[in-house]
Amino acid sequence: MADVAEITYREALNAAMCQEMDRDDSVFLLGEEVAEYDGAYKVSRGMLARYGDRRVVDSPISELGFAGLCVGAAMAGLRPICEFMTFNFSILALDQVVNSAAKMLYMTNGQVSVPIVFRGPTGAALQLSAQHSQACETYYVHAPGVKLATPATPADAKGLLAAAIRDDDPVAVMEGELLYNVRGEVPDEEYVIPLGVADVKRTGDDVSIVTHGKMVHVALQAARVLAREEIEAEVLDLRSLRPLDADAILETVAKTNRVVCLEEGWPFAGVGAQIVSLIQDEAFDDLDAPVLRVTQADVPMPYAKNLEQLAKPGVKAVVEACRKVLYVPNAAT
Amino acid sequence: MADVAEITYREALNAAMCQEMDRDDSVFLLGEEVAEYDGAYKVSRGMLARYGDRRVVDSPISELGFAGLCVGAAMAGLRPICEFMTFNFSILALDQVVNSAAKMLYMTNGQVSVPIVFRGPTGAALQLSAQHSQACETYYVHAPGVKLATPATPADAKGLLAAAIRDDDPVAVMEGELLYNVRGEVPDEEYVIPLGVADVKRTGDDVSIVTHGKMVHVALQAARVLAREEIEAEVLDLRSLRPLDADAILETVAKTNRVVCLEEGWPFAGVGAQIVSLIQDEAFDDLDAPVLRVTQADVPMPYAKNLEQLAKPGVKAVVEACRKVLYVPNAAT
Amino acid sequence: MANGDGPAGDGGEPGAATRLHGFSRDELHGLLADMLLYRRFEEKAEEAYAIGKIGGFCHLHIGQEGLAAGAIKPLRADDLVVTAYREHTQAIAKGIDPRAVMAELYGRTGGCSGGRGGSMHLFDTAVGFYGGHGIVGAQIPLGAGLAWAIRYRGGDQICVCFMGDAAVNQGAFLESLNMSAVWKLPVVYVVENNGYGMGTAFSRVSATDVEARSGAYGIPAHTVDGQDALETYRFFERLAERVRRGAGPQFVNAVTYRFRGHSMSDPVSGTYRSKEEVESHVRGRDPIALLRDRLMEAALLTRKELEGIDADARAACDDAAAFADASPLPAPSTLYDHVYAEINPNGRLFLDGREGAPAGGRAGGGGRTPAGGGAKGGRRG
Amino acid sequence: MANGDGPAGDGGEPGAATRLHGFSRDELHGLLADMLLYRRFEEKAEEAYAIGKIGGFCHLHIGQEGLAAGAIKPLRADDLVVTAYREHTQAIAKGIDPRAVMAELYGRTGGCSGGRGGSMHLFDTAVGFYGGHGIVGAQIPLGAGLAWAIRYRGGDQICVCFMGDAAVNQGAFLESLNMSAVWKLPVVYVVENNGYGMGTAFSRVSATDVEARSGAYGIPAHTVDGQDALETYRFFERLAERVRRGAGPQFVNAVTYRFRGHSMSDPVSGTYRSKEEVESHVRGRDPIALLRDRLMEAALLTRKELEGIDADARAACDDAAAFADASPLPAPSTLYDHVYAEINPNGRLFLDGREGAPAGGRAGGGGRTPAGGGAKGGRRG
Ligand SMILES: Cc1ncc(C[n+]2csc(CCOP(=O)(O)OP(=O)(O)O)c2C)c(N)n1
Ligand SMILES: Cc1ncc(C[n+]2csc(CCOP(=O)(O)OP(=O)(O)O)c2C)c(N)n1
Ligand SMILES: [Mg+2]
Ligand SMILES: [Mg+2]
Repeated sequence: MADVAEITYREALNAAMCQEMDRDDSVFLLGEEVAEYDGAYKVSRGMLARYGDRRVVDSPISELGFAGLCVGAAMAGLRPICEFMTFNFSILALDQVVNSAAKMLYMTNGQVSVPIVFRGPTGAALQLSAQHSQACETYYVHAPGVKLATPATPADAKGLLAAAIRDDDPVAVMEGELLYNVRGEVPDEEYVIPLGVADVKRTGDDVSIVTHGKMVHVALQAARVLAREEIEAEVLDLRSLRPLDADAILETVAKTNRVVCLEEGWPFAGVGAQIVSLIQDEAFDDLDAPVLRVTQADVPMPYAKNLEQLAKPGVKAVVEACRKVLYVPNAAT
Repeated sequence: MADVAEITYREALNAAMCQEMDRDDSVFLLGEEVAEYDGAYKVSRGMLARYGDRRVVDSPISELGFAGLCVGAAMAGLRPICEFMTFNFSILALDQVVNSAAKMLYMTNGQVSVPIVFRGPTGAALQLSAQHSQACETYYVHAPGVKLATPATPADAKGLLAAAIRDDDPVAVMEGELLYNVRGEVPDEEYVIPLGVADVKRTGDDVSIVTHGKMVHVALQAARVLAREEIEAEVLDLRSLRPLDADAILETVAKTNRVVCLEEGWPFAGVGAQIVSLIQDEAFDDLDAPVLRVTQADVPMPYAKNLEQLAKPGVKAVVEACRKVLYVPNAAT
Repeated sequence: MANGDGPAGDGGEPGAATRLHGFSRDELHGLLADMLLYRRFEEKAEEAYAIGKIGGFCHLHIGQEGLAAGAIKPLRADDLVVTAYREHTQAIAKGIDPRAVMAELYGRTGGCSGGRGGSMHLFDTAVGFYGGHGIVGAQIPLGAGLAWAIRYRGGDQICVCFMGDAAVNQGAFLESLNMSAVWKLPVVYVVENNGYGMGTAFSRVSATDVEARSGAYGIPAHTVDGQDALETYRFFERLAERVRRGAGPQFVNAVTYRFRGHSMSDPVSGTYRSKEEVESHVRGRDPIALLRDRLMEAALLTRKELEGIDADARAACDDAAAFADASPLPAPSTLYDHVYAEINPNGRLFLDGREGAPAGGRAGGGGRTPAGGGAKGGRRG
Repeated sequence: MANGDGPAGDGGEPGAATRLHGFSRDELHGLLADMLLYRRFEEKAEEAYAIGKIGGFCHLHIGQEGLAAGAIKPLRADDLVVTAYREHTQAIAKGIDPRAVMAELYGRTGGCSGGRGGSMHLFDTAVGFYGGHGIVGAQIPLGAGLAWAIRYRGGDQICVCFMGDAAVNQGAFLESLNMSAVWKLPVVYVVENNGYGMGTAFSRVSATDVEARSGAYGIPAHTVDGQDALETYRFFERLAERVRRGAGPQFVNAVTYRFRGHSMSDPVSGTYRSKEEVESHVRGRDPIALLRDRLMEAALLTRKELEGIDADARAACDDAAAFADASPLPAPSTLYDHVYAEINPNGRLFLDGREGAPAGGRAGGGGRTPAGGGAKGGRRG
């Protein structure tokens, strides 16, 4: 059996980058504070010392420019890992993601691939307010040509990031500031998890919670609450949103016939909207109740602690949604 | 009765801007080529001559900068009309749309409103290839705080753009290069159509086509084809996507029980996904068949004429989708 | 010293010996009092952060107060200021009550942004303070836009737009400076050049010095010692008048130093700057100590007066903290307020379908019951 | 004159009288032939556009050919070029077969981008031509990235990154030039300064001249007369060598003029530039006529030779058009090809659920039946 160690999500990401940088000189890491400062969230700790400043590079605060530079380097065959300090700031760089990276292979008829990884935390941490708390998945899945992985656990972080680095297409890897300290067992050895394969993080027969990223943990907590009421929830972690493991979604729908879609971001044109669209299109008759979605409140993230709490999708909301699709009455509020 | 004249969609937009500039000095137009050149698509024809270079202003090619400048001016109480030559280029400016315009009122606790209009064509024209053919609705509806109107006819163009200019929130008005020459009757007088009110562009009992913008015309053509088979399609033009006239959607679903969602853009986290999500959530039992979506093929827009044709959502696809939700067999292909 | 005081030195005091740099004794005491207030405010915020009263990011201005006082106090009350996220003291300098600033850091309704903005998003349009922006560089075009609005209306105010040194590497800088120059906007761009963007020394990621950047757009560049509050004040006083009279955009490289870490989680010194470097600035380049010493040397300030001023500053900050602590949290029912100007128009504005979300005009209803963490509302029928 | 010829003048011809600017007679004829080919090619494209063989936007380079020849021909075959959307002649100059360029404009499989890119997106990595980009300014960071890759691998190639004058007002310009200077990348930024961005004169939206822009990043600025192909050639020859040897990034303001409208739908002259202005350039500053006249004056070209060269150019363009016309349209079954490198991985890549869309590995199947304009696939069961 493979050796495993309990490490943090942060360390797992670091391990994935080192694993890939060890085997392939064309991989390098570039972003704000990634080198001398060891990363704003210390994800790249020790990498400057290990790989030198040719391969671990501090960039100026020029998101559009350094993302574009990395795309250009990828066009020439390198494999940049472009770190956004958070994906909030990557909105400045979205043109290079959508118009250059995503469309390049197609408009060059397959000549120019862009094997780049965009990575960093997405979504809310704690009280960072409107401009620093946005979940950015929608901007990255909408355009065909980009892939998107959203690891929830340390093992997935290592395996999916490694896969993303090896992938010949642009892949965004969205992490979570609140995940970096999560601990879990991770194989020591070379470890790669293929994109496009969802993972049942908890099995259950009564209701399916389809989710990804940070929200997997909220779903698991909700499942534990529900278990006390003898409701067994299945938690399906999509792990990657493009490619999307549609079969796994359809399987869990066929199994439980009741679905709650949970995501960190806003509802309008969110990831959950697409999942609902997929399910109603391909498993309409399997549903015993309409799919319910749990999302961030449709408001910019407020700073005040209580409002932020209210705005975020939480365990209580997921539990209630699960009861609702099961037609189990919720206590009056 | 009000006087009407048959004018083009382009002229109607022009009329709306002039109508509002005449009544409110705080309204000005700024963008690339809007002044001396009369607009890249001649939408602002004659406006420089009429209002002078204080109010009709050519900007450098600096999308992020001039959008931000307009947002700043709006924060100070002016009402800028910020023209993007096309919304493709506005991806460069998205940070100012999402992080400044959309979130400003909220994070200032209602102190600073941003009464700005972002306008220009969205989506594909003819053979403009991947970087010039993107439908950008998803990027503008996802974040709460922005509104989005998508006029399909000259009358709607005048009324909705006027409403957008008067609105105290940021409003994107997405037009279509292929719509500019469309002719239709438009009231001469002051004319404003409230945002958030959908319009039944054709009534029918058998199937509902829910759509917006340029695709309204595709839907109407499809409805004419279907009428020959005695299938009467209702065409619901959403006209604005935020606010969204959910009641109108639910009414047409209740009436026909069969829905096709048609949009110009890509499927993943597209507008149609949200509509499906809304319908399955609130009118699940009204549906006699799953909602079908017709979208652009999930590929960057190819240049070659035949591939572009294939990638665009067309009349044939809509007709087939309508037949399908009615369980009327399509001829074998 | 209140906003809009105009140039100092018209007080009719006895003789030259009682003045410094043309400032009267009262003015000098006022300026020192302002800066001590900023310092004590930040120290109070630091304390409050440590005990969890303040959350999120909190970027202190300690060490850079000479700029808050020197660049903002000479402005008129109706001039506009816009800046980045390290803006507590700038907000106070422009006239926001320290209570309202502290309450904002606490996330309370008494905050100048109602508790919704937090440390990075302080606003008070009544005093011309337009935030508080968290995306590095985003305030630069906003500042150009505020100046645009002034010019559009034919006003004679000016806009002062602050940024950190690292922000000059954002593309928005180029675009905004170019437009400002083309349209001769009444805007002063001020770089608070503390030498670092987080843990990155400016010179490591920048090809040239800060002052080299504005020439590309023909905008005059000035360098000022931001630790010298008196010089800085006089400099901005003159510059503001010139811009007010139509001199067009200006660019100021204000040299300063940050005495604390980038934000609360960042150590004061570390891999990116040595303890010695920081200490030498704290010892020799503290704008408050420099002013204090100068006044004392010139016999314009007694130790007793200093203690009195400092005691007032501390008291004001204690008061601000007490106010903040007593100020209520925003009501849960306000969650959806101010996303849009009008909350129940036609159609649905909010697509989460929570029971608490306003439902839109035609839908009728949409009560304001708190969302309670939000599952989608039930189905009809 | 083929790519990679290196400096001219080693041909061993008899005496000085047979050379111009150090170029041999053959080399001069070669250069003239290149430029005439570009001109005839663009004229052919114009014709083809008029009869609907070419669609979409089509931006002609007529008038600016001195730059395609002068800036690209001195490069090595393994040097890299990246540019904007007015790039037909640059693509040919770098070595793409005119047939493949024309077929691309026609949207055919024989095109250098398989007909998927069109006029604005010409690519051929085999000759180091990296597009063809439609978002103004987007190629600037891409160029920095190509140069980054060269440096990363320790190669001695250089990257030439073209842009229009209007592109210097994009923020990407600042960001890219700054990074290039910080990291000393082997890149030459060339502004094809034709004085206009569409209908807007550069000076109306720009605070300073083009050559003032790179100093902010310490990048040396050079101005060259792009209508003088020989001077331009020699200039780039020297500059390329310097960059190859480690001189770091360079910035070239190449003064030129566009003889046609911005794109096919734009009149040659109009509100933004007068007929007289255009005519004076066409008459006095045509890079091809200037070279031709110079050669004739120096008795290095006879009228007969000229006719021969021109006839060859026309023949090549006729051939290119014939090739393009005969080249097939892309097969409908290829619609989903090249969106991703691997088209049937785990999971679904494509979410339109069309019958024609590949379905993903685990789903099994997903035949390539053409989509036929796309309704969603039927439900299961
Ligand atoms: C666009 C963007 N990128 C990155 C960040 C993260 N960040 C916040 S402050 C900062 C450093 C800014 O330094 P500087 O502009 O010099 O201001 P200072 O903090 O020194 O006042 C960074 C990188 C951000 N907020 N926005
Ligand atoms: C970001 C962006 N904004 C606007 C446009 C529309 N546009 C295409 S070309 C052009 C003018 C560019 O002028 P210049 O850079 O001088 O190049 P030239 O056309 O003169 O070669 C404009 C505004 C675009 N393609 N991309
Ligand atoms: Mg700094
Ligand atoms: Mg030009």
